[in-house]
Amino acid sequence: MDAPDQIFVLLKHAVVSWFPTPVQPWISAVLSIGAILAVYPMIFALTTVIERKALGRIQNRPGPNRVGPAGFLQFAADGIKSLTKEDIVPRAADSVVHFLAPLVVVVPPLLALAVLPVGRNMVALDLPETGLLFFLMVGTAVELGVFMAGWSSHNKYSLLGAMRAIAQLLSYELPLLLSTVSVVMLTGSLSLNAIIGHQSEVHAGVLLGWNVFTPWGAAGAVLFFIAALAEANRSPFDLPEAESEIVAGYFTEYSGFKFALFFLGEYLGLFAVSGLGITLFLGGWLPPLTVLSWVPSWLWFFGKLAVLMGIFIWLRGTLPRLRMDQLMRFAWQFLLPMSLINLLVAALWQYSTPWPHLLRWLPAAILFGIPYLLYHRAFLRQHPPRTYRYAS
Amino acid sequence: MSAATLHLLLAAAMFCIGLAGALCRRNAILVLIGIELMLNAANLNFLTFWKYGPQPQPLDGPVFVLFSVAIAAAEAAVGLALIIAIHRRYRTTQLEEISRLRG
Amino acid sequence: MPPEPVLSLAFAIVAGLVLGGSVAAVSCRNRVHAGLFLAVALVGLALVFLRMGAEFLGFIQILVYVGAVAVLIVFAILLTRGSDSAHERRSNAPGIGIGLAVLLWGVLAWGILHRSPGAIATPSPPPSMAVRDLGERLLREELLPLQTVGLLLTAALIGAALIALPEPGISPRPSGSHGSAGTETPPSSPT
Amino acid sequence: MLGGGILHGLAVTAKNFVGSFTDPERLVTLGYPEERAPAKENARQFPFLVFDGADPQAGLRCVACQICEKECPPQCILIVKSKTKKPDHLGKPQFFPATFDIDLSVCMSCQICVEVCPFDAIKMDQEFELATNDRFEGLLRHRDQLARPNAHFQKLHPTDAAAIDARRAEELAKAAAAATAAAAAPRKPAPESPPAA
Amino acid sequence: MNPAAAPRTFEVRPSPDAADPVHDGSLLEVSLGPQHPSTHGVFRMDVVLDGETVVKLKPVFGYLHRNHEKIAENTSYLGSMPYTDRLDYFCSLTSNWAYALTVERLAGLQVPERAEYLRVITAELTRLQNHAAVCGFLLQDMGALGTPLMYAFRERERILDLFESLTGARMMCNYMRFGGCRCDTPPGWLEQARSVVTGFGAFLDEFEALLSSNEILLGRTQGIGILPRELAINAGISGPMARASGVAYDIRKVDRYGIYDQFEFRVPLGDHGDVFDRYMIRALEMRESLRILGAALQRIPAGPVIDPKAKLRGFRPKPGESYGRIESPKGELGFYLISDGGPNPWRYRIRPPSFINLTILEDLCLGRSVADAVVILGSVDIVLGEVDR
Repeated sequence: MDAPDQIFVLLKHAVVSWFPTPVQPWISAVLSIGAILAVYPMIFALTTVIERKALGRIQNRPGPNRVGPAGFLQFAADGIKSLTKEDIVPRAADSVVHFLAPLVVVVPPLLALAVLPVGRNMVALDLPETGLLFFLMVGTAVELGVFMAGWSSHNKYSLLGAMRAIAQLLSYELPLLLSTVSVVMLTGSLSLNAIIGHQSEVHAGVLLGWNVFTPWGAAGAVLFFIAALAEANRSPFDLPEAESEIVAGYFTEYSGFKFALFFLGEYLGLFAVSGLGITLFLGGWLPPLTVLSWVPSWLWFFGKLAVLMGIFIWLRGTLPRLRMDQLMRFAWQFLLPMSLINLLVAALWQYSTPWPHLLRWLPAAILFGIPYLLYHRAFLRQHPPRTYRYAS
Repeated sequence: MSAATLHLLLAAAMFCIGLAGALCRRNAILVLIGIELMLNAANLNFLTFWKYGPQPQPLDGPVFVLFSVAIAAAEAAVGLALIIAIHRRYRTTQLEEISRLRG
Repeated sequence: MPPEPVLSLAFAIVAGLVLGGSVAAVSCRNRVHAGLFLAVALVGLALVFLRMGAEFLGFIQILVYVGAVAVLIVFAILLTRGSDSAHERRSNAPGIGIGLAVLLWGVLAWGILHRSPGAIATPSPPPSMAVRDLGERLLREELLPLQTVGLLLTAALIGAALIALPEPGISPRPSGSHGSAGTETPPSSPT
Repeated sequence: MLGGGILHGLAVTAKNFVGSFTDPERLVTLGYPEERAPAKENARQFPFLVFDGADPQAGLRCVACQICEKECPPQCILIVKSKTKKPDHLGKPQFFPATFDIDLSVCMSCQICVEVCPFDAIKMDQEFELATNDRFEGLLRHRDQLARPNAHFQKLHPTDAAAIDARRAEELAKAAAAATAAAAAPRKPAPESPPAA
Repeated sequence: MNPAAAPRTFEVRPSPDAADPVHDGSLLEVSLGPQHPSTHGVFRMDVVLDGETVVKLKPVFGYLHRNHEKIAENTSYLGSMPYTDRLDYFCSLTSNWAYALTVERLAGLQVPERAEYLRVITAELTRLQNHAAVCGFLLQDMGALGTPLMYAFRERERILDLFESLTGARMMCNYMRFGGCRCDTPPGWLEQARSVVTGFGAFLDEFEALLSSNEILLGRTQGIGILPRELAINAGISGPMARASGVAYDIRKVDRYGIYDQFEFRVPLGDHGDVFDRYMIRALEMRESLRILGAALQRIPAGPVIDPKAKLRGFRPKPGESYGRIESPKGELGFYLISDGGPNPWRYRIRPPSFINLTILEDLCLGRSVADAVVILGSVDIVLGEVDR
């Protein structure tokens, strides 16, 4: 039963045991790194194709359908194109910083992906003390890369994009962090494995205890994913690269392979932060029901990742973009207070363990319902429904 | 030479570089950079003594560092806000040009 | 963990990163480069922390300093760009500052080299730093300081927002005055 | 409720996503080089010259009257009248274009040349895949390249072509009748055949 | 080394005017366009930004200037007709109509009834496809990644198919002639048009469900780019823009040109004059157009489509002048012609709605952010072919 679940773990052990003991840790590390470097860019390549096809279908057009079977090799064509394109560095650019920026954007998400448990016993870098912190720490480094790209290009659009990006990333980091804090509070550990382990207790015989099945977890997941969209510059928060306003934002002056690196870094960041969301709220590699535990754990993780990507693509195909001040107001006036309330709800949940189940949901419903109604009223006051008259 | 000595020397060097920066530079933000370096040197010292020193309290150093980091964050935020406000009024961040306190 | 050699290659690298970054940060004429070099120095320092077994603090260091402080600094440089020429004028007498700093370092180094062997003679077992213990310590023994820091951060947040708000004019800037519950804010929140 | 509008929008896009697989009314895109939209009879791209019979030279309907050259708004037609004459379909000697050039890079497909032509000699083609590497000569069409058989015209614009063919057949019949009448009265000079209107 | 090959260095020149905030660096001068994704063609906005706030905006146009009016004065009356297609290349049929109307007034030609119906039908179809595309473009500018635009274009394609089978071309229709229309409908065209019109209502419902209640759209468009009623009147704004500001001015009602007096339709008016109102007014106008189309397709009589007196060649109206105007989808499109009896107009002048609606762009954008400026520009609905002529 464990064979398909543990196939990659066993494979790695088999390969590592071929080598003499002193080099075994190194081989193990190389294998893990190699797996990350192979798997996630591959998912990235597939995601770009699927995203374009799905967006096409949302927009009633077929999407890429020329290269390879049903267009699925489009990523290869794009990759070759970006590799063979001329790499243009503007003469006025700060060439060293301009060169380093894409690297600073790509490397942190790869590091972050290393600490995500993608299956039972499948984590490249297990940090039992500080896993979550490592993840968040690595995520912040992207800001610097974005800034470097925007500043070094010596382009006004790039500069505007970089300023937007930094303001956005800094503001949304706070709700992102705060919504993870509730999970840490209730798990009592920063270790991602422990967080998943905490979600594995079985309720009602079949349902696993994913955090998202609790009030604070559900709200936290919503807040987390909103903030995650913003951190990953995804629509409707893609202001730093809003093509209708500032052309391509901070990577306006990048072409060829460096442009592809930005693209890659953005998607890897999206995978990483979605993977974190899966780990924190959606039970990581755990199945939702006990009867489904025969499905390999890593399939659950990547399946959840695929579902999240689908939702993100769907959102991207539907929503217009926010404006900068609305974006900031949303972070500070909605996400931040709500995530603080969520902390309170999480604490109440923790201390109301002996209460009957429905009663435990009550404070959460009140604590979220009242602000929601208030926001609703404020919105209606700002945007009352309009009627139109007709000329006589 | 022990590891502690090395770390202390490093911290001292960092502190002095920060000091030199804070003294020599005329741009407010660059002075702030020097101050940040000095604060970090202090943090390094705390950790060095925690790691290599005698340990009356096991977590004194890290706790100190944690508080210092928090305060440094607050200091940076307020300092930069001040610099931006000053810049908005005087259109400069050169320290010697900011010679009046009244706007 | 095996006992480490006193001057390992790794230490040399990270120390070089710290010192090189620091020197470049205070001496770079281009202000944005200075800010970026500050980030390099702080990353180096975080690596030093990691080598000392203070994983938690190393990550906090990067989270706060690189993720927030360095970014804020370069952001401030951007916002105040163009006020003076791209490159800052040199100080009239950099020698004084540099001399003072070198002198200070000499004194400190002399003190460290001559006093430390006695002071740090006892090679105690390397302390471990469990995050849980740190949390316990902060929330039990250091509760009052923690609350104070929370208050301080909240005050800094509001103060910074108020200071940076423009005088009544056309451009509305986002105000950050809504994060007012300081006690729940972890001290590491990058503001 | 707050957020309801966004959910509405999501529902619409989801419906379209599914609809683009199930409902051909929604997925209107054609896979262009392989699939093509059915040609519309009225569609026009660029002009061509109609000729009758098999020989593009002998059968060319154009009589080099130069009306189209004059009326063409962007002035993309160049006609040089021949020195000699050749018989038209009624047997009447007519000038013919020694040169008939249309610069397709200038032509704006307005069809005014077709409307003003009294001889039904110039019509609109429906070919549009004219991309070429040569910027000047490549899109400059000469008389022989422009000449297309009447069958081509009949294929493209069947209604139009049927009317024109009927009229021309009628003219021909009238001319033939006049010719037999003239043959019956050999003393008299042959009457002028009416100009093709 | 060859001096020409020496690398050029870029240096920051000392500012010509130290007091100028653009040069002291606190303001950012950005040239949006002429190659910018959302300036709707080769249009340029010289924008001075404080942070992201527009403090100065100068529209720069002329990149697509083709000397249309002067060319028309040297071309026969008929020869200008295809050029009017290229004015507002989204709505060639209404441009045709305006020009034909003016020449008909000049020459005193009568338009047969069937031709009038065909003109109304094609003009209203044009309005449908133009408004749908504009709403789509507006949302594209807002960053909706083309989804509404693609839906709008899906419907627009159906209308363009109708145009192609009627006039021979999808966009450059060149359909109207002085005294009527160039040709009659091909068999089955009217049924096809009826089915398209029927389907369009469903599309409108879907479009509004997708967007009209979307909170982000409301936040992005309400209260943005407010055009006060007085300014709209004083600046000569016309079309949906004026009506969104509450100016009851629709030339179909004011002039009753053609046979618009035989149709029942309403003129929607907005009260706020912001981007959202302009969007909604267009959506509501599409519904009114559907009503007109329904009636026109029902009642269209048989008969000739062109005045038998109209001459194609050798058209020389008697000396005089005339002004004809219609309600094009963008606003009041007017042609002014003076004839000296020759084959060419002696004076030929266009009143382009896009151009005049664009003049107040700075008033709408000042104090708003760049993102708003782009959206406001989208809501003005310009076509550079018409602005630059």
